[in-house]
Amino acid sequence: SNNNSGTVSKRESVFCQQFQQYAQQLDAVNEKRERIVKASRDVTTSSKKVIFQIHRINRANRGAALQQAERDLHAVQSIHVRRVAQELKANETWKYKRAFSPGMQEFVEAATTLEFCKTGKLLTLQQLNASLSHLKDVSDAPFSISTGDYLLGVADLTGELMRLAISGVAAGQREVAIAVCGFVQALYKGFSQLPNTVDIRGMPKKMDLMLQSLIKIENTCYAVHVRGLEYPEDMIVNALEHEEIDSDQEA
Amino acid sequence: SNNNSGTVSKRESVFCQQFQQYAQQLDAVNEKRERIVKASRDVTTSSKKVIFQIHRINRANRGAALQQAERDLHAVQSIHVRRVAQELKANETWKYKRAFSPGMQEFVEAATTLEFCKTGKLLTLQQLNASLSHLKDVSDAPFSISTGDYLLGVADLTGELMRLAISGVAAGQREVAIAVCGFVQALYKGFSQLPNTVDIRGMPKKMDLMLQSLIKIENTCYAVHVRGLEYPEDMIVNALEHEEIDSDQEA
Amino acid sequence: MEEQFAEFRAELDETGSVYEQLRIIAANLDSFIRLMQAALMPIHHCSFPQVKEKVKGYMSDLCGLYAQLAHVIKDKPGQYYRYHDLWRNQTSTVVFVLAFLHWLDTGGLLTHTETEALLNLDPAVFGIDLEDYLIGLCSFSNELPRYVVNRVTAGDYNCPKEVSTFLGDLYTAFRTLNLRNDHLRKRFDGIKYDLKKVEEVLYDVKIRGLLNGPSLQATATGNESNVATSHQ
Amino acid sequence: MEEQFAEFRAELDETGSVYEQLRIIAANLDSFIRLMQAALMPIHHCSFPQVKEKVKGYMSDLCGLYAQLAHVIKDKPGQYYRYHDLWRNQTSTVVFVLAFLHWLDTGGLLTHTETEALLNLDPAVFGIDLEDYLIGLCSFSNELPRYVVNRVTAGDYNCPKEVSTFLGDLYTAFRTLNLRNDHLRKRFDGIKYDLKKVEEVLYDVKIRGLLNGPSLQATATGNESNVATSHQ
Amino acid sequence: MEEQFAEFRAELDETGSVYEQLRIIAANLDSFIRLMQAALMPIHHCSFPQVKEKVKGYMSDLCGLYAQLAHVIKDKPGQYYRYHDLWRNQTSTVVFVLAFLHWLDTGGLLTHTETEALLNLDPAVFGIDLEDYLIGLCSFSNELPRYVVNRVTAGDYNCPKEVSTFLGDLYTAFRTLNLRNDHLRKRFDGIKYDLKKVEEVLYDVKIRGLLNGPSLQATATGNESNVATSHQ
Amino acid sequence: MEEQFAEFRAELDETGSVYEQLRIIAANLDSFIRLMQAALMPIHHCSFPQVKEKVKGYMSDLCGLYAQLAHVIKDKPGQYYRYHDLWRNQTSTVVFVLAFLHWLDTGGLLTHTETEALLNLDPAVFGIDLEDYLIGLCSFSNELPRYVVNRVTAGDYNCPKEVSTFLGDLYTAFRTLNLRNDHLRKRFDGIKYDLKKVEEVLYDVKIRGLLNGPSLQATATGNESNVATSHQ
Amino acid sequence: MEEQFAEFRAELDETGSVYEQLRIIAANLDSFIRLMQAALMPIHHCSFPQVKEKVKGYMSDLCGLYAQLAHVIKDKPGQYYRYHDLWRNQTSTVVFVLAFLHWLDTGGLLTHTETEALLNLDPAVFGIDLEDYLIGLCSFSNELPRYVVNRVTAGDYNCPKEVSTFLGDLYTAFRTLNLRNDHLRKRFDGIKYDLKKVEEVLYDVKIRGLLNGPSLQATATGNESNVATSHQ
Amino acid sequence: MEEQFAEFRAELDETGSVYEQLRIIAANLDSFIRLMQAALMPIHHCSFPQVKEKVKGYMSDLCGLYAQLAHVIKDKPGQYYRYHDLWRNQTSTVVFVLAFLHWLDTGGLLTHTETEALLNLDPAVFGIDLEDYLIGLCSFSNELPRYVVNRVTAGDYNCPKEVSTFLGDLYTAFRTLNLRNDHLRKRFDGIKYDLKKVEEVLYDVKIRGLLNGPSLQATATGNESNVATSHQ
Ligand SMILES: [Mn+2]
Ligand SMILES: [Mn+2]
Repeated sequence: SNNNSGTVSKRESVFCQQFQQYAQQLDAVNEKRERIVKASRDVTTSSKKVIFQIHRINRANRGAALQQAERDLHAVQSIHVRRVAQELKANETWKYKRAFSPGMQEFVEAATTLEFCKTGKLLTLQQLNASLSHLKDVSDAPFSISTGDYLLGVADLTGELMRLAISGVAAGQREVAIAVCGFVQALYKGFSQLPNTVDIRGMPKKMDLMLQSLIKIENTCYAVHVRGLEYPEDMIVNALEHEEIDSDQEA
Repeated sequence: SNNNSGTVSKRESVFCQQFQQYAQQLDAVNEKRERIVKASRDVTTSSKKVIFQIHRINRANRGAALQQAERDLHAVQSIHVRRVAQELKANETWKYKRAFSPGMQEFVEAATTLEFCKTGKLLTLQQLNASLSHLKDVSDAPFSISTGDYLLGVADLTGELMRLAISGVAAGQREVAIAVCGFVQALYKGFSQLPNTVDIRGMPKKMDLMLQSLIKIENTCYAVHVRGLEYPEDMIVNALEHEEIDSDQEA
Repeated sequence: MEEQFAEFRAELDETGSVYEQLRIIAANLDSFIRLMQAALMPIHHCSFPQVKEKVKGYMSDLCGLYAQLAHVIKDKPGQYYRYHDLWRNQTSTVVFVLAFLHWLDTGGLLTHTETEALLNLDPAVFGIDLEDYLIGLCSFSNELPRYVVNRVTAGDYNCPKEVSTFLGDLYTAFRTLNLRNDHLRKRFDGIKYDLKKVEEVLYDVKIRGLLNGPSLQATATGNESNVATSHQ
Repeated sequence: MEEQFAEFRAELDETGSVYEQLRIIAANLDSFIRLMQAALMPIHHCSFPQVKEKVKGYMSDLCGLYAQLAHVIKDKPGQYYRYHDLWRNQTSTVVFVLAFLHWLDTGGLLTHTETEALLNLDPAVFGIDLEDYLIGLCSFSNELPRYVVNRVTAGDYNCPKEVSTFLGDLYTAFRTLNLRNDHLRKRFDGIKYDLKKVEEVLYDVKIRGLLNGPSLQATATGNESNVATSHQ
Repeated sequence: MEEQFAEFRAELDETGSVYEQLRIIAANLDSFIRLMQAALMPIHHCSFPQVKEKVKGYMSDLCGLYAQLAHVIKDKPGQYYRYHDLWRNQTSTVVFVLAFLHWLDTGGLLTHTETEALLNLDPAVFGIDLEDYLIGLCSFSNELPRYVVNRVTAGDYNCPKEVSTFLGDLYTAFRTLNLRNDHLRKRFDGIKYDLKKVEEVLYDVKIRGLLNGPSLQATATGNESNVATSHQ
Repeated sequence: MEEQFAEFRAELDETGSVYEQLRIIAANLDSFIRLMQAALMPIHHCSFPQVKEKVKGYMSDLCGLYAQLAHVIKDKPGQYYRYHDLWRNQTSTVVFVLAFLHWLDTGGLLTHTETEALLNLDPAVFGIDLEDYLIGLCSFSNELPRYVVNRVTAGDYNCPKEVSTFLGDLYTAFRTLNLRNDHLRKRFDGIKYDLKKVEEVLYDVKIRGLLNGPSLQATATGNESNVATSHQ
Repeated sequence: MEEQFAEFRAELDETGSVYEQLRIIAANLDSFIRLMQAALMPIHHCSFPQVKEKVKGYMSDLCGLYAQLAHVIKDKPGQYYRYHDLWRNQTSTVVFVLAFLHWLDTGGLLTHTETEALLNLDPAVFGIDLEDYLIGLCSFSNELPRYVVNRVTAGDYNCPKEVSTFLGDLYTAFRTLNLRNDHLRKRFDGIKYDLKKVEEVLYDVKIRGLLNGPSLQATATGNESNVATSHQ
Repeated sequence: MEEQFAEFRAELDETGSVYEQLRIIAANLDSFIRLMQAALMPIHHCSFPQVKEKVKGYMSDLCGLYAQLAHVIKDKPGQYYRYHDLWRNQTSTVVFVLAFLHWLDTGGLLTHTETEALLNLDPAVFGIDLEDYLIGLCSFSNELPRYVVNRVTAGDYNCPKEVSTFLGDLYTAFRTLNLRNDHLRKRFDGIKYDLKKVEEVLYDVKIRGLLNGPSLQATATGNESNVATSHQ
C-alpha cells in the first residue's frame, strides 16, 4: 500500500505536468471569455438604457434628449465596446462570438434606433463600423461588427420602432407611425430576400417577430388613416391645433 | 343613463334568478368535490405513513410492528375512507372519481403491501372490498373500490416490494428478494395480459415502471444467487450464522 | 392470482366495448353538429327566418343521436360521468347553437332545463352537465361581437345596444357563480372581451349619432314588435 | 442519531404544515378577491358612490385575510419569500382594485405605502412586494380604455381627457424604471396600448367638438367639486 | 449474418441516396420559394401588375425544381408518400403564392387541377397532395386581413367588401368538408378569424360612410372593368 | 367553388375511410401483439417448449391481421408509405417476438425475408420495411441482458457465453451499416449497452469459476444437442 | 408620481444589484468547493491524516465565503429564501465534505448544528436549510460503497463492518422521516443501494473468513485506538 | 437600403457555400471514423497487434480528410471557430480511438500535441481544439471498464490493477482543471463512475486471490516486457 501510494504520487506528477499546460490554456480561454461576457453584458445593459432614453423623447425635450442619447451611446462605445475589442485578436472573433454577440446586437439596436430618430434613415453597417474604427483590437486591427450581429440587431430595431409608432400615436404624433411603417416595410423586404443561412442563429424566429411588429404598425396606420377620413382635413387641424401644443407640454 | 341603469338592474334580477340555481348546483358539486379531495388527501397521507411503517419492520420488531401497521391501516379505513364513502351516492362515483382515485390507489397500495408482508400473497379486490363492506355510502349501499383504482394501486405495490427486496438483501435477508421476485413476476404477467383500456389512465406508464422494478428485483436475486455459489452452502451458513443474529439486533 | 386477472380481463373487455359504441355515436354527433353550426353561421349575413327554419330542420335527427347515447347509458346506471368526455365538446356546441337561435327568436336566455327539454332528454337518465351548458353559453357570447359588427355594417344600428345590455346581464349573472380555476373560468373570462368589443361598437354608433336613427327605417319595414325583429 | 432525526422529523413536518396553512389562506384570499373585483366592475355602468360603498364594505374582511398570512409569517421570520408565490397574483389583483377605487375617488395614484396602510400591513413583518404592486398598476391601466369608452357612451365627454392625462403621466413614470426583460416589462409594454386607445377616444370627442360640452350638464347635476365627479 | 447485412447495407445506402437527392432538391425548392414569397409580399404596398410580373418570372424555374422531384420519384413508384414530408411545407407555400396571385388577377379561386397544371405536373407520377393544397388555401386566407388593412390605408375602400364576400364563400365551402381533428382542421378554424377581421375592417369603412366613396376616384383612373382593377 | 369542394369532399371522405379502416386493423393488431408479447415474456422464468407452443399458437391469427392490412393497401397502389406510421411500431414488435423465438429455437438470426415469409406477406404488395425489421432486432437485443440474468439465476451458467457471442456478432454486423443520425441509429447505439451488460454477467460467472460447471449437470439431463437446449 | 417612481427605480435597481452580488459569491463558492472536494477524494487511496490536513486547510477560506453571503443577507432581513436557490447545491456539497471528514475522524455523524458551527454561521442570520443538510448526507452515503471497496482492496477488512453499521443506522434514522415525493425522497431512496453494496462487500469478507484478520496487522502498526484508525 | 441588402445577400451566399463544402467533408469524416471505431472495437476480444495494424491502416486516409478541412479553412483565416461545430464530435471520436491505441501500445497518455502530430495538422492553420481533445479522453475512459471486464474474463487478472492506476491518475489530472458547468464537466464527471467500476473489478480479483496469479502464466508466454504486453 505504501509502495502503491508512492507510485501514485510519481505517476500523478507525470500526468499532472501535461495537464498543467491544459489547465493554463483552459483557464486563459475561460477567463478571457468571462471578461468578454462581462463587457458584453455591460454593453447590453447600457445600450438598453440608451433605448429607454430614446423612448423618453417627446416634442418638448427632443433636442436635449437626443443629444443626451447620443452622448450615452458614445459612452457605451468608447467604454464598454472598447473593452470587448481590446480582448480580441483578429482570428479570435469567431471563437468568442457567443460571448459578445448579445452585446453587439443590442448596441446595433440602440445605434440604429437613435439614427432613425435623428434622420429617419437606416444606419448602415459601413457607417457603424466606420464610427468604431478607432477601436483597435489586440493586433491593432480596427474592430468591427459582423454582418450577422448587425442583421440580428436591426431585426430587433423593428420592435423598438413599433413601440415608437404606437406611443407616437398615443401622444398625437400620427406622422411617426406613417414614417415608421414605410421604413419597416422596406426593412422587412430586405430581410425576406436574404438566403436562409445557418450561420445567423435565431433569424427565422426574429423574422416572425418582425412581421408581427410590422402588422401592428400597419394596423396603427390604418386606424389613423380611417379616423382621419371622417372629417375634412382643415376641420381636424382646427379641432386639434391648440390641443397638440397641450399634449407636448404634458408629455 | 338613469333609465339605462334602471333597465340593467331590472334585467339583472331576471337573469340572476336563473343563475342563482346554477350557482347553488355548482357550489354543491364543488364543495362536495372539495370535501372528497380533502378526505382523499388524508387517505393518501395516512396510507403513505402505513407504508413507511412497513418499511421500518425488521426481524426483531416484526410482530409488534406488523400489528401496529395493521392498526394504522384500519384507522385509515375507518376514519378517512369512511369520509369518502359518506359523501357518495351510488351513481356519483364516476362523477367524483378524479377527486378520490388518488387516495384509493394509495390505500390499495398500503393494504396490499401489508398483506404481502403478512402472508406473501396478493390481497384480492374481493377481499379488500369485503373488508370495506361495513362502510356505507349515502344511499346505504356498501362502498367499494373500483377495478381501475385497485389495479393502479397494485401496480404501485411493485415499487414498494422492490424497496423491500433491496433493503432485505441489505439487511442480510436474502430470502425476501426471492419471494418478492416470484410474486412480482406473476403480477407483471397478469398485468401484461390485460387489454389496453382508455379507462385506466396512466396504466402504460405504470407498466413501464413495474418492469423497471421487476428488473431491479431480478438483478438483486441474480447477485444473491451468484454470490452464494462461490462456497459450499454449509460453509456459508457457518460463516454467517452468528452474524445474522447480530444484524437482527442492529436493525 | 390468475383467476382474478381473468375476471379483470373480462370486465375490461366489456368496458372497452361500451366505450367503443359510445365513441361511434359521439363521432356521428360531431359531424352532425358541424352541419348544424354551418346552417346557423349564415345568420351573419342572411335573414333570421331563413336560418331558423334550416337549423330547426336538424332538430329531430339531433334528438335521435342523443337518444342513442342515452340508450347505451340507461343500461349502465351511474356511469354517465365515466364516458362524459366523449360528448362534452359536442354538447357545448349544441347549447351554443340552440341558445343563439333562442335569443334571436325571443331576445331571452335559453335555460338549462329548456335545453334538455328541446333535446327530449330525461335528466334522470341522461341530462346535460351544467358546466357543458355554461360553456355553451360562453361560446354563444364569443359569437356576438362578430354578429354585432355585421349587423351594424348591414345598417342595423340598434343592435349594439340590445346586445350590450344582454351580454352585460349575462356577464353579471356569470359573476355570481363561484368558479374554480378551471376551463369554465377561462371561458368565462372571455365574455369580458366580448362585452368590451360590443361596448366599443355601441360607442362607435353612439358618437356618430347613429343610434335610433336607422330604427326609423326599420320601422318603415314594419319590424318593430320585439327584440328579434331587428335580426331579420 | 435517533434524537437528532426526531428533531429533523419535527422540523420537516412543521414546514409542511406551514405551507399547507398558507395555501389555504391564499385560496380563501383568491375567492374573496374575485368578489371584490365583481363588486368593482359595475363601475362601467353604475354611479361611483354606489360601487365605492360596496367595495369598501369588503375592506375589513380583506385586511383580516392578510392579517392571517402575516400572522403565520410572523412566527417564521425571514420566510416571506419562501412562500411568496402563494399570494403573488392575489396581491396584484388587490392592488388593481384599490388603485382603481382610489383614482375614482381622488384622481390620484395610490402609492405603494398607502396600499400597505390600507391593508393594515406592517412592512417589517409582511409587506407588499414592489413588483406585485407595479403589476397591479398595469392591470388598473388595462381597465381604463373600457371605462372611457363606456363613460363617453353614457355622455361623459370629459372623461377621456382626464384619463389620458393620468395614464400619460403613469406611462411616463413607468418609463423611468429600468426594467429587465421579464414579466413586469411585458405588462408595462401593454400600458401604451391602453394610452393609444384612450387617445383615440379623446380624438373622436375633440374632432366632434364634444369636449367640455357635457361637463356643463355634469355641472348642472352639481358634481363639480373634484375629479371623481365625472365618474358618477 | 454478414451476407444478410451486406444486403441490408446496400438497401439502406440506396434509400439513403434517394433521400439525400430529394433532400437537396427540396432544400433548393425551399430557398427558391422564399424568394417567390418575398417577391409577392410587396403586394401589400405596391401595384399589382409590377408584382405579378416579378412573381410570374419565377414560374419556369419553379416548374424545373418540381420536375426534378418528379424525376426521382418516377423511378421509385409507390414511394411518393415515403418522402412526402420533404416537400409538404414547400408545396403548401407554393399553393399560397399561386392562389393569391390568381385571385388578384381574376378574383376567383385557383383550383387543385389548375395548380398542378401551372406547375406542369402529371398527377399520375407526382401530383399535389390534396391536403397540401388546402393548407395552402388556408395560408392564403391568413394573408387577406393584412391585405385589406393595407388596401384601405392606401385609399381603396371597396376592397373589404370584395374580400369579405370571397372569404365568406371560401369559409362556407370549407365547412362542407369533413375534416378530421388534425392539422388541416386547426388551419381551417383560422379562416374564421380572418373573416372576422375582414368584416371588422368592412365595418370601420361602412360606419364612417366610406363605402363606395373612393370608388369614384377609382373610376376616374379608369380601372373599373373587373375585380382585379381595384388592387392596382 | 362549390362543385370543386364537392370533389374535395369526396376525395377526403375516401381517404378518411381508408385511414379509418387501416386504423381499426392496426388497433386490433396492437392488442393482439400485446398478447403475443405477454405470452413470450414468461421465457424469463419458464421452459422454452412451453412458451414456444403458446406463441406459435398466435401465428395464424397474426397472419390474418396482416392479410387485412395488405388487402386494403392492394387497392391503393403506392400508398403503403402514406399510412405506414399506423403499423410501424406494431411491426417492429412482431419482429422482436419472432426473432427472439427463432433464436431460442435455432441460435440463429431470423432474416428479413424469413420474417415476411412467416407472416405470409408478399413484399410486392405489402412488405416489411427494412428499418422496422432492424428496429425489431434492436428490441430483441434489449431483452437479452434480462434473459441472461434470469438464466444464470436459474442455474444455466453457459448462457452468458452464448449470448455474448451472438450479440457481439449482431453488433459487429450492425456496425457495417451506414446509419443516418436518426431513430434507428439511436436504437443501434443501445445494443452496445446490452452487450456490455451481458459481458458483465459473463465476467461474474467466470470470476467465480462457474463457467462450464453446471453444463455438466445439463449433460446429465440429456439436453446437449444444440444451442437451444440450454434455454429450457 | 415622479418622486414615487424615482424611489421604485432605486429599489428595483437595488434588488438587481443584490442578486448580482450574491450570484458572484455563489460562483466563487462553487469553484472553491470543487477544490475542497478534490482534496478529499484521495481518501480512496491515501492515508487519512494527510487528506484531513489538506481539507481542513480550506476551512477558513470557506467560512469567509459564507460570511460574505451572510453579510449581504444580513442587510436584507427576511430575504434568505428569496435567493436561496443560488447556494443550495453548493451547501449540500459542503455538508457532504464536512460530514465525510467528521466521520473519518470520529466515526460519528456531523449534526446540523455542528455543521453551522463549523462554518461559523449564526442561524438567526444565515443558517443551513435542513433539506440542504439532509441532501448532503445522502451524497456522503453515496460515496461510502466506493470507499469500502477500495479499503478492502488495500487490505483493511474491518472497514465494511464499521461502514455497514454506520450506514444501517443512518438508513434507519432517515426512515423515521415522513418525506414527500420530492427530490429529497429520491436521494434518500439511493441510500439503500449503498447499504446493499456495502453489505455485499461485508458478505465477501465474512465468507472468506477475512473479518478481524487484517485488523491484527493494523494493530501491528499501532492504529487501534479509535474508529478512525482503520481509515489511515 | 437595397444596395446594402444586396451586399449582405452576396456575403451570405458565399458563407453558405463554404459551409456546404465543409459539411460534405465532415459527413465523409463521420462515415470514415465509424469504420475506424469498428476496427478498434474487436480489441475487447482479439489480440492487440491484429487490431493495431488494422486501425493504423486507416491513418493516411484520415489525415487526408483532415487536410481537406484544413485546406478550406486556410483561405478563411480566423474562421476555424465559425464552422467548428461541423467537426467537433468527429474529432473527439478520433482522439478516443488514437488515445486508446496509444495506451494499448505504450501504457501512456497520448498528449494533445502528439495527437495533432499524428494527424499531420499544423495548429497554426487547423489544430485540435483542446476541449475536443479532452472530451475524446473522456470517451476513452468510458471504454475502459468494459475492456477490463473482458480482459479478466479472458484470464488476464493483472489488467484491473494497471487500468485502475492509469484511470486514477487521469482522474486526478482532470481534477486539476477548472471546468465550467458545461458539457466537458459532465463528461468528466463520468470518469468517476468508470474508475469506480474498475476499482470494483480490481476488488473482485484481489479478494479472490487472483491478483498476480495469472501473470505467472503470462510470463510463461513471454509477455513481460512492458505494460502493453498484457493487452495482447
Ligand atoms: Mn429591444
Ligand atoms: Mn409507493
